[in-house]
Amino acid sequence: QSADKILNASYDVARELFEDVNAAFVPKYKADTGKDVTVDQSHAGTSKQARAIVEGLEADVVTFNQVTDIDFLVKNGFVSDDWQGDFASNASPFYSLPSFLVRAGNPKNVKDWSDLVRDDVQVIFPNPKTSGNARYTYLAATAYAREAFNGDEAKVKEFVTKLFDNVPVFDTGGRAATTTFVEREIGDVLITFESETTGIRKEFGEDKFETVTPSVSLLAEFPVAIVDKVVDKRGSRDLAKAYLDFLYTPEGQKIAAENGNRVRDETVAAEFKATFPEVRLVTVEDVFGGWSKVQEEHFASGGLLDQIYGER
Amino acid sequence: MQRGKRPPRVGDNPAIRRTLIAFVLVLGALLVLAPLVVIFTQAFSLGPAGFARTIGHPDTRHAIMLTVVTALIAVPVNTVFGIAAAWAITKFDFWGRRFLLVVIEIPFSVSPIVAGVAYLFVYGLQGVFGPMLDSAGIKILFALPGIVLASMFVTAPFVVRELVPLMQAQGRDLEEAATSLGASGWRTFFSVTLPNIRWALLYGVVLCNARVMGEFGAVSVVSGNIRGQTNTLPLHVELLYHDYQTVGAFAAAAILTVLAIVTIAAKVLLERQGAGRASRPALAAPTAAPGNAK
Amino acid sequence: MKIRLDEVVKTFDTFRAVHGVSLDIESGELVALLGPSGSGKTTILRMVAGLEYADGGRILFGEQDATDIPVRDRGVGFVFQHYALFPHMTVAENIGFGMKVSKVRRTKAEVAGRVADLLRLVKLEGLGDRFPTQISGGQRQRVALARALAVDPKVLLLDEPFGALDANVRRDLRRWLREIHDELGITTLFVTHDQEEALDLADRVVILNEGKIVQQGTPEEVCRAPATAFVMKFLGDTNRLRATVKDGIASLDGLTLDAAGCPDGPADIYLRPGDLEWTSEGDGVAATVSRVIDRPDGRRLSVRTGSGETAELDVPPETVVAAGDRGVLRVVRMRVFAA
Amino acid sequence: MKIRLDEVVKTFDTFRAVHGVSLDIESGELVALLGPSGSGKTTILRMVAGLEYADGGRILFGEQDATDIPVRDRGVGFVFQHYALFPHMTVAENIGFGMKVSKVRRTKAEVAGRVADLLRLVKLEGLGDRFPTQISGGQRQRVALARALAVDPKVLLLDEPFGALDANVRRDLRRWLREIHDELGITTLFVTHDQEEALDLADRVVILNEGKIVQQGTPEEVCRAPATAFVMKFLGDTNRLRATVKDGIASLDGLTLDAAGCPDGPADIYLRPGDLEWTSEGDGVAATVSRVIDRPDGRRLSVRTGSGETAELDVPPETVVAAGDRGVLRVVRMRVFAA
Amino acid sequence: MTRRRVLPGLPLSLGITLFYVGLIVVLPLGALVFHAASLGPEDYWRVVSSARAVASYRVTVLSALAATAFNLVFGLALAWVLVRYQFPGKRLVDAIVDLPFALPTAVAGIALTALFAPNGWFGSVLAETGVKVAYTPLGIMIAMSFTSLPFIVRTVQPVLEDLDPTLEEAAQTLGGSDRSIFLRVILPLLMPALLAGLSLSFARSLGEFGAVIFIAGNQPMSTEITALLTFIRLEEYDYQAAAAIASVLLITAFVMLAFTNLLQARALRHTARS
Ligand SMILES: Nc1ncnc2c1ncn2[C@@H]1O[C@H](COP(=O)(O)OP(=O)(O)OP(=O)(O)O)[C@@H](O)[C@H]1O
Ligand SMILES: Nc1ncnc2c1ncn2[C@@H]1O[C@H](COP(=O)(O)OP(=O)(O)OP(=O)(O)O)[C@@H](O)[C@H]1O
Ligand SMILES: [Mg+2]
Ligand SMILES: [Mg+2]
Ligand SMILES: O=S(=O)([O-])[O-]
Repeated sequence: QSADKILNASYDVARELFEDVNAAFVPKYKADTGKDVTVDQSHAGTSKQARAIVEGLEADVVTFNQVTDIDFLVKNGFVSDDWQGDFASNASPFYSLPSFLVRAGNPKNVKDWSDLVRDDVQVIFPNPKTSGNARYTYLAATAYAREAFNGDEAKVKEFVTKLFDNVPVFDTGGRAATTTFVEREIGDVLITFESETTGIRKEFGEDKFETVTPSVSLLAEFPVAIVDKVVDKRGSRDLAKAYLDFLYTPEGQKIAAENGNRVRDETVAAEFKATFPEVRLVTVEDVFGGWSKVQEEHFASGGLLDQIYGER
Repeated sequence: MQRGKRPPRVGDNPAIRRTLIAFVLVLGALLVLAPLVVIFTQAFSLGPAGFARTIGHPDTRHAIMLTVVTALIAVPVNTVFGIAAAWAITKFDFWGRRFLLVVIEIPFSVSPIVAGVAYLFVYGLQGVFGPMLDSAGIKILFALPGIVLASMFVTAPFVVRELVPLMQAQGRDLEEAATSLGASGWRTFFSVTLPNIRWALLYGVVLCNARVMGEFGAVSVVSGNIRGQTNTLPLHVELLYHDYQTVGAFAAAAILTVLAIVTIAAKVLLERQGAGRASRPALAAPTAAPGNAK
Repeated sequence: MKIRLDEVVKTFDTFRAVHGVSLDIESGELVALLGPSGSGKTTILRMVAGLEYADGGRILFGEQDATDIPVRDRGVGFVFQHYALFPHMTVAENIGFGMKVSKVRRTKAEVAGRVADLLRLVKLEGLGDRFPTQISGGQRQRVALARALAVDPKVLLLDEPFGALDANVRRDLRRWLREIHDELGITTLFVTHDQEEALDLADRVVILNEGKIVQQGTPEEVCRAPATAFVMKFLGDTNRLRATVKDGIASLDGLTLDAAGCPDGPADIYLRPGDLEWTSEGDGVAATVSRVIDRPDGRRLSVRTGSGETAELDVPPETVVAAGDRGVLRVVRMRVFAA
Repeated sequence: MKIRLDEVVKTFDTFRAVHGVSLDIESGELVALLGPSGSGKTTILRMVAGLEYADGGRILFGEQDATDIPVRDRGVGFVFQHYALFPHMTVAENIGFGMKVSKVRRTKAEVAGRVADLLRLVKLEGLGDRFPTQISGGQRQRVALARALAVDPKVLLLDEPFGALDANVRRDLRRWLREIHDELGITTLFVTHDQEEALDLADRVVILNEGKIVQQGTPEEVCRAPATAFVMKFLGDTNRLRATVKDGIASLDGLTLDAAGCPDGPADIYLRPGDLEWTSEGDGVAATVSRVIDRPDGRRLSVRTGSGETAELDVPPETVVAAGDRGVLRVVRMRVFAA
Repeated sequence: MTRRRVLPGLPLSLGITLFYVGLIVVLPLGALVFHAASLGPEDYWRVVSSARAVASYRVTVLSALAATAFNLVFGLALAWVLVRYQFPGKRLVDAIVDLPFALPTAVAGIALTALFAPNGWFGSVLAETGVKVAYTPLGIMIAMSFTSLPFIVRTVQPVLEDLDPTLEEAAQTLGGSDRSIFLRVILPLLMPALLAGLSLSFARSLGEFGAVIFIAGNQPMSTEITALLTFIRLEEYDYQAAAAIASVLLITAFVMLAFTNLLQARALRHTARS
């Protein structure tokens, strides 16, 4: 007998998105199969989510904003290692990129990454160690610097260190950083997913903030996967698959786009073209040679990031 | 001639007195009262309707319920434990009594995060009992039991700490008297011991309850954050806070604050009944029998 | 109920508080345990009650070894030094407690009736609804006794029952306890460090020192024939004069006194202030008055003997005497103990 | 330092604890304030010390009105009933405290020297390093006194200094306090509710009742000529027999006694147990022995007179008498007070 | 001969106690220590002595010390004022002293942040004077002071209330000034209680998380507290390191408690009423 309830473990800031998705998915599934189902949501930092799953949180599907956290599930045998083949587009139905949010009128005249290391600019983004969001920020800045300094690693490090020096508050998650920027009015630039900048403008007033899209940014794929170990135990594979598949349907894609994500479906993408400015995107594969290498070189204990912290 | 007054005691000098009172009032207002005010100001910054919207939301309501259920389990269990521990520690001499008291007090000073992590190590799938429990189909973490356990850890010392000093001061005479009059152990406890510790016990329970309802760190680690299922009220505050619902977060915080105020009011009432510090010497026997010296 | 202690020993950690005490208490007897602080009185009483276990020896209740009887079944009424009244219960509830918890079921009316009887017995009619904090020390003491009596104890044990009270109240309660005992005839053991109280109240006095019994007997026996110098001193004011005994004759400052039974050698002569008389001349020890203290019932003289020893004696209030006067101490009675 | 209390009044809330007390204490005198509990003794002492303000009247230290002198400058040494030793200081530190905090600077060595002197004075050499909890009650009392003496007080005030001690210890300390007073000659006022203590120790005894002075005088004066029945009763055991006075003659159970100065009408005859003698026949009040209590220094008889009144009297230990015996009470001395 | 006990219930009550303490307190903490120990001594040392960890200890300990020192003054003054003086609103002050106990720490954290952020009520005023509170160690200190204030007040207050007034009077008659009486008599007598309060307050501050993270700024090497570092290590899936750092907190807290228990017993040996 198959389960009529699944749990979607997702990242911190995707609550509104998946609330909308669920609202559309549940009736559709009922129409298709005649079954009443429930989709529960759990939102937290994706590392915490992955850890919780390994410790026993029975999530049927994960919708993360980080490949590394799914890799952690793979490593612990919760997700099969070819999960990126299970769904189209590297199993990431939508994506985003680190983008800038500045205060109305862009008083500090921030245009690109190079402006962020100016002495008069304060930058807000969360701690890359605890926030997937910030990892992209870190990597995007590094990618930019590598291009700008033609791969001179010393200068790259100097650039990134300077960027970190300009951060007055390190929050543990993306939303906390947003609060610091918006409510506490600290900092001149908030770096976060483009999907977030859209949401913030919507939430706090289009007249208060502006989005600035840098010249180059990093492709942030939001991967999804079925947690094999859990669905096998609970007998919920079909439902889980149907749920994730739904994200690829035009309807699902449209919801994603409405929530500020860039989508794969071309028709839908075209429809939202005005919302998403052109930007040159580089990938982790291209610049850093893959997530596992990034993890090892940058984020592991004693890695480049720690060195940057240590030098502060 | 200063008639009718008492001669000045230490610190009765008016300048010192006024300075100290002012110092305490100003700092108290700035440090303790102001946060309270800020919570309510923010909670009602969108008017009562905004407040009501948060409170009315099913997730908030579920969080309130979960918090209440947790308290309903954790507080009575802790109460029983507190009474048993206080009884053992104060009515008998045994080896390691002091050490036991120190161990019981540990949760007071252990970071709740550490507590949460420690629970992962026991009941997590990677922990000591996790796999065993999992194969038996028992869910502890990311479900009510985990939340309750973590809450119990954090509040384990509350009742004991209220009872032990009082019962120590009361000595064993009353129980010995009851026993010599033919009362059984239970009877002695319920008819003689309990009535004399009831206010302190209640005070301990009230504080324990406040803390259970307000626990954040430890519960956050073991809860799983499933909305509408394993989100307690303090976690819900954080969640709303991170959902750009500052007003909602403060509204939920306001509920917790009201609970805190109710707790304090209860405490003040209890103290007037003679609980807590107010009662200690009053109930105590003048001196303990020789056998009771520690 | 007859109680027998047979070579009872009690050690706390390494400190031996009671050294092989043997004692028989006859049924209906009122016995006082008298001794200085720390002599083990409370410990013995608590062992009889079962609130403390003996390390050695036996305690018999009638023919039965009491070790096997738990406190609650021993049928002892224990009156604690500081009363240990239940502060949250009224006087009546305190008294009724033992009946309520007893294995013998009693109706509410029975309990109430008996409580009323006991309140009458201890002369506290009308105070049943008060709480212990609302009555005086002497009244609390009586409630404690009534509470102990309510369970029809076979043995009544009282630990310094009047210790915390005013002298006047003590005297009253003492009489009254004696009357209650005479009326009910319960075997009673009570502890005190007040000699007057023990002598006034008990059929038999057991004098303890350092965990051992040093003498036991009726008040008359212990007063008239103290077994040791300790007992003599412990029972009341004494003067000690040094003497030498030879062949049953003690010689003291030229005076000779009968000391039959005392071994030869140095000895101490013990005299109470009333055992001496002050005369201007005659047979006796020459002395000089060093101080006169007026007391309501007479005058007390501090004197210094020719050999430089000091003594005190009481003279009638009319006696005309002042510091510096010389005279003679006449020995009316005395006891000799080998030094 | 001469101290004068002039119509001193003290009211707590609405309760008047001291009613216009006037009292002169000469320089170097040792005066006892004696009275039952609640008679205002402590209150008077505290007012003299400056720990309480009088509501009315004046207190003079020498010629100066004491009201203007704060406690710390009054130069009084106060010995508290429960010693009030600083528990966190050693005996030596306790004694040295006053010198350390004084406005007069002293070197460490000076302080230490004086502390050693005082320890010798109070016979506590070698105990300087103990803490108050590590010494006995009597020793604590002596430390308290040494501490008070350390500041060279002009006046020494002691509130029931021996109240909490054993009878034997009290007696010793009493002598010793007298000696210290004689040696140092400090004006001393001490409070007690123990008659024996007051009479034994003081040059002059002030008897208080309900906040008023009822009599003051030397021990001999108050003992031999108690001003009121209250004083008579308060000073020691008394028997009261009812009589009728007519023309200065009291008649009592057929016996007539001199009652000069007593107004006609019903009167009470007060007798101490030593004021009566027991004879088998002769002139006196017929009585029956109801109880014989053996005491170390004699036997006490409870008797009932023909008219049903009870009395107690002391007889020598050799007296052969038993409950039920009939005999006659001979009145040796007595006092009559109008009823 | 086994010592028998007069009052009933030792096996049951001690059984419940040991079972509960074992299950709820000792087991998880034991698992944690075990986890940390599985690192081996070298790795353990490396983890707990890394520059970042050491920096976090420094921030945590210094802030906790500062908070405790602040509470020593403020808490003592509060206790003193509440016991010794009468003034309008005293009951209210007495009541709100317990607020930090009753208020969830996360709520306290949010509220304090809202107050002290540069655009908050106090923060904006302070900003003009150039003082920054939120996102600095000062902010951490304030959050710690807030949550641990009642410990000191509530341990000192009853002792001060019960302080025998005759001791003070004795010192007055001996010529002591207010100052010397306070320093030499009253303060030493409060010491055992004060010590207990200080150690509880300090231990609590060391472990405080909920109230601190909102206001701390969480900058590695400067405003990152040890509890947060534990949390971060966990986020990095580095369980053993998390356990190791947590064990440092745990051991510190335990040693603190045991030590003050000892000190207190020592102090009480002399000051206990006989
Ligand atoms: N539980 C105990 N642990 C250790 N020593 C004890 C204990 N109970 C009593 N003692 C010691 O045993 C001795 C006898 O004590 P006990 O209480 O019987 O004396 P007591 O005669 O009743 O004295 P008091 O007149 O002071 O009440 C004392 O030295 C006392 O210190
Ligand atoms: N601070 C106070 N407030 C109210 N009443 C007081 C206070 N101090 C003393 N009294 C009352 O004043 C009266 C005299 O008290 P005081 O302490 O002087 O008596 P005392 O003669 O020393 O008695 P005791 O022998 O019991 O010590 C008592 O009735 C007492 O209740
Ligand atoms: Mg005793
Ligand atoms: Mg008094
Ligand atoms: O400090 S808490 O983690 O309990 O908020």
